[in-house]
Amino acid sequence: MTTLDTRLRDLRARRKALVPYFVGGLTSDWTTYVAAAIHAGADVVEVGVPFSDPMMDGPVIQEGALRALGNEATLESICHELAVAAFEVPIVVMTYFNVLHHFGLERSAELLGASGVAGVIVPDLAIEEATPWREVATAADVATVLMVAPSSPIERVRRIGEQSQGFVYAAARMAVTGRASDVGDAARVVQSVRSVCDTPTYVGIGITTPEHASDAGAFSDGVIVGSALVQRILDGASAHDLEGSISSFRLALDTTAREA
Amino acid sequence: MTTLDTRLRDLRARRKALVPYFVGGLTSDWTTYVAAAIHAGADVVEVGVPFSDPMMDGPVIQEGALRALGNEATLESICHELAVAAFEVPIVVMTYFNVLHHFGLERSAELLGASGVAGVIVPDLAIEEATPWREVATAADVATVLMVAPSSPIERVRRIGEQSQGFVYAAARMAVTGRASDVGDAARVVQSVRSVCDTPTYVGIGITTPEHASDAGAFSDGVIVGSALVQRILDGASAHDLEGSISSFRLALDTTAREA
Amino acid sequence: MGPPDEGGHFGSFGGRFVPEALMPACLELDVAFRDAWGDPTFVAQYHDTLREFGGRPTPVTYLERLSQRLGLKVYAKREDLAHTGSHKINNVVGQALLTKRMGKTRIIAETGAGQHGVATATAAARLGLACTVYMGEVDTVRQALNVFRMELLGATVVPVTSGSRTLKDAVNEALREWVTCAADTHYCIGSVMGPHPFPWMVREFQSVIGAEAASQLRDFGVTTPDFVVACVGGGSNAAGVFAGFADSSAQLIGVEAAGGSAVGLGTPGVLHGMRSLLLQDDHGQIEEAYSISAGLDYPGIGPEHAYLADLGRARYVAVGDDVVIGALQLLSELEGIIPALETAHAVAWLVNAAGDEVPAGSTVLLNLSGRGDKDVAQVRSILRGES
Amino acid sequence: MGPPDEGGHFGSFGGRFVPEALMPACLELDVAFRDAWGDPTFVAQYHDTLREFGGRPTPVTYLERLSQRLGLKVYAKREDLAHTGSHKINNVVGQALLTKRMGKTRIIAETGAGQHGVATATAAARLGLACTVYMGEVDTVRQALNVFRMELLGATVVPVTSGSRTLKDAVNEALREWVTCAADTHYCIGSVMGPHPFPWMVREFQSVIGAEAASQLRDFGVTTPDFVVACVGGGSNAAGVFAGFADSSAQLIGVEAAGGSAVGLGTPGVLHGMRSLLLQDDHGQIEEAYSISAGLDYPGIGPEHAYLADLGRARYVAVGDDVVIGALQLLSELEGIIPALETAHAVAWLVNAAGDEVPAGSTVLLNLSGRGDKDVAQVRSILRGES
Ligand SMILES: Cc1ncc(COP(=O)(O)O)c(C=O)c1O
Ligand SMILES: Cc1ncc(COP(=O)(O)O)c(C=O)c1O
Repeated sequence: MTTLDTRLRDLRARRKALVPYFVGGLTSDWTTYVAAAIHAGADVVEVGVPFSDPMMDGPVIQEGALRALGNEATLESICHELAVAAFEVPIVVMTYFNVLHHFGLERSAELLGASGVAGVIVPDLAIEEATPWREVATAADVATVLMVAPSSPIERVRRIGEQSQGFVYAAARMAVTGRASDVGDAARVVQSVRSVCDTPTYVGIGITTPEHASDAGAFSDGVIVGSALVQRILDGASAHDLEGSISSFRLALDTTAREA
Repeated sequence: MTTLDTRLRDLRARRKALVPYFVGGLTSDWTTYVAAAIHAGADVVEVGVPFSDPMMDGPVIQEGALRALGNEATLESICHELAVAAFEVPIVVMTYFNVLHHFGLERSAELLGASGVAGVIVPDLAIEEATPWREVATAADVATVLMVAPSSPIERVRRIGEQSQGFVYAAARMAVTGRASDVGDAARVVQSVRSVCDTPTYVGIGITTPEHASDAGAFSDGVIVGSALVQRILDGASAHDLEGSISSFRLALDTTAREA
Repeated sequence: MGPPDEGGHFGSFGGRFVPEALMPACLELDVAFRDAWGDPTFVAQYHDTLREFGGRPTPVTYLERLSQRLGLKVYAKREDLAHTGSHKINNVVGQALLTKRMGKTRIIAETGAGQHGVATATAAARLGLACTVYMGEVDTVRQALNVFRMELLGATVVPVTSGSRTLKDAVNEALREWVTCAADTHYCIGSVMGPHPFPWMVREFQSVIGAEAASQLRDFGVTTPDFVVACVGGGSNAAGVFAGFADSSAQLIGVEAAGGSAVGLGTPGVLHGMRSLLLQDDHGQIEEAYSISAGLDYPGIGPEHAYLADLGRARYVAVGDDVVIGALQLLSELEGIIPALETAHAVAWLVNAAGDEVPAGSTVLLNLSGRGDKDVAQVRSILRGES
Repeated sequence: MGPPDEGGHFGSFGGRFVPEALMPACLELDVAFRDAWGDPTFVAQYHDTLREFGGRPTPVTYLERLSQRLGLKVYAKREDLAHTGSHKINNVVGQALLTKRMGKTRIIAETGAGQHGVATATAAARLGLACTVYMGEVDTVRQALNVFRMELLGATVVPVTSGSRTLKDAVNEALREWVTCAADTHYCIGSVMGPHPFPWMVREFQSVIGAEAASQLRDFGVTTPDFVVACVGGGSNAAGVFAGFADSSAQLIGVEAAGGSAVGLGTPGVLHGMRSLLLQDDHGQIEEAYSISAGLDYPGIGPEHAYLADLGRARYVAVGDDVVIGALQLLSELEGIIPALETAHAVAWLVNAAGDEVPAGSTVLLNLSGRGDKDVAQVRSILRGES
């Protein structure tokens, strides 16, 4: 059990988790967006460490990563800023495997752990290849969050459920990150995760509006909101502007929970 | 024996033959060039009937043919003008076989004969294919002049010599019509013709200057001068200008004959 | 399809209408070709070169989706897969080997769009012969990339500025040049045309198409196709494929471009050393052909075709530019083969005739004479309305 | 060259680094390929299609004049004669047949210069599959004619505007698209790269090159060549030809472009679903490759090559843009074969190594991966100093 496992089980007892996603290094003041999100009620924050070839991301987050790379954001610089900020909610880093592989698995795990990062999501690291990383990450108390897809057959869901730490990332649809018009197959995916394990299960991929959050909140333990927020930042929204948006997601989730 | 045979044997007894070549229809007053040539001492005049694809002609006579075609010169129009002009020296028409073929062999022969044309040169009609034409032409008293080339082996020279009417056209070189710097292989070609027959033998292809004429006149019965004259007409020379040139060819030939 | 008579006549067509200066070269070639073609060593060398270098045998492909669409059984002989992209290589390999056998060291050729020029330059490079290609000036501009290809292959390309500056003038110029150099130079003509023995010799070198196809069709269980269809410019690919089926009951169809239809619109005449059917005006002046496909832009047709048309042994039809692009698209989409524009004429005729002149269920051998890569830029501009 | 382990590893390279959403598709493909490749009916269908449609076997040509020039015995495996002009057809025919066997109706692919895209569109047309090709926006402009070719073949070409808008981004985009449609769509990757089973499967489909070449060389009396030389982009033509000689004493040489030399300049990393050698910066960001030839413009290399390099079983060398054009000209002039710019890299290395690393008298098999028609316009501008 990593620290993230404990914290998110505690959280589940209290409320639906709201997990906004930000691209680390997208702007020079990107951590102020994280702070604002937390202020507006985020329970966990997902921070993307940019990679040149983000194959699980749609145009919005691709653009964010490109800008962050232009600002010379790196694993080290982002970890450093996270360490300095020392946010009170758990931070989960999202990045592609090559970034960790290149820096060195053990060295990455230690850096993340030492920077106070609670977990990672590595979308191109399927369970078959994950073991070496999980071992060093667990040793550094960094949870490895795994994803279940609508295409995952039940045996795979079981193995993913067994291995995922902190939470299970339930992909709402067969798609890369981006904005969408509904919550897709999320209910079915969450249900299959629930049938094999007891880990908190958050819905992501295409959660765009507070309505989506309240829909997904009805059958899951939380939602991850990425492109919808990143798009606003790309369009020039300030941390203060974002705070408003995130509050409405918070409100929607909390209302759902009360109604359930 | 055609009339041309008789006339050219007579001529041989008197002097070396000078045969200027003109493109029929090249200008609207092209027959005045013929008249001027005769005035300057031409013994025979070769008149080209233009064909779109003159494969035995170099750039100068090609250009002449193109202009004549632009002026809508045809076999009929040229024959008509020749008939009207009724030149005193023998006229030999030079054209490609398709012109005769298209008009009809018998019809062509009759037209030529009726227009007072004494002979034809058809450069793309080799002995192998010449018989049908020769028959109808001979019937119309139109001589068929054949060509011997430097590449002709002696057996072919013999057959050509036997069949050629009026004169034998001895090609001075392996080339199409055009200007040249010497009389090439003419001596050898004429010698081989002489070795097989007694027909008058004129040298053509590349005879460009009075010197060439006098060189060739030394071992042959006459010369044909084409591109050198046509080029001058293309350049704008008048019939009067041409008369001067032709006189100098005449002079050169006569001087040679006296010296021999 | 037998040999012509001794003078190179197929019925009243063919023959040898060249200046005396070229007669010895034509006669020498006739003797040399007869001798070589009767010599198993030469024949083996020809077949080996085509196999090892030229990519023969080319396959016969059953065109399943086109067949379904047309209600026919269509087989394609894939000359598009031969080296340099068309059947042209068969002929030039034969002539280049013969050139060496005759002890000549140089080869000249005419070319229109450049296909035959590229093929000739290719064979010359392979065999170490010098090569000069005559090409109408207009075509050197339209087909600048093919000029460059020939140059890459070590050939010299001479722009022809006479006459209409296109293919027929390039033939004239090559013949004029040949007059000056026949002693050490062979004129490698590009189709079943010109003076004897060219039409016959080129047909013989191309007959490998028909011979292969006949035996390959038998592997598909087809003894005799009902139709054999080929496009006709000069007529070499058609002659080559017809040769395999001359003695069969197959209907032979030659598809000309409407603007270059020597059989449909031509009359007998003499050009480029042969008597054949030609497009000509009232005075026997040769007219220019016009076709969307440069390779069919020839105002004549090989003399043997004129003869086959006379006999009724083959039928010649014409197809307008307007339907050619559609046929090219159809074959591309249904079969994954982008044909040359020339070839697309044969496809277009078949598409139109299917279920009508070509009854439903007929078995058809289509000679896929060449690939369309050379034409893609042109087709694109046409479809975009740029030309 | 044996199969990888069950997880698709060649030593420490290979594997399957893809989103969970794609894992089921990769696993399904693995099962389907193993099953098909063990099924004589499928194998026969694959070989029949390549024979009947794709132009196989391609010949081996003895390059006599080049051999003389270099003091070697050089044989060329003529993939330039395969349908669509390169070895790419071998792979796409295999994958397209497998697509149908899996009951899928659509195929997607990435392409750089367009060769693999054209080949994929071709196989899709032939087999009646829908086809979408992802191509970097920059490349769609540079290679507009290939875009049009794909469209003629009925494919949809999607310009990729992400990242550097070139090949590696096209792969990313194809993978992203595949996430959304794997249920009915197969991703037909263009080289021995990507997640398992692609590198293995593509090598198997390309190994027809080496198998044919080994037997054809024996017809020339060559049991084992001293060297087998191939250019390497992703490495599929090299893998295919090497496969025929893995168990022999032949030295295997892969020639990379100097600006895309993943073995020479790369370090281990994970991209496009595989662990291999990659060009990357200090932070693990992938760098763009640069080469005169679009087909070698890939910052990685197939994982099996990384493994063969590790083992020392094959040697990888790099050749700069500067010598490539000269090599293309040399082969064109001496042998009448204009090679693709990719292929010209292998020629360039051989020309340079002859008499040195490749001792005089050595027997060499050169894999002539493709024809240069696609490159002629580019070579022309380079030689004219226009670019
Ligand atoms: C592909 C193709 N088909 C046909 C032709 C027409 O020539 P022929 O009628 O001699 O086969 C050409 C001529 O360039 C060609 O390139
Ligand atoms: C002719 C040719 N050779 C080689 C390559 C490189 O690919 P690979 O290394 O997979 O053979 C390409 C790729 O487009 C190609 O077109």
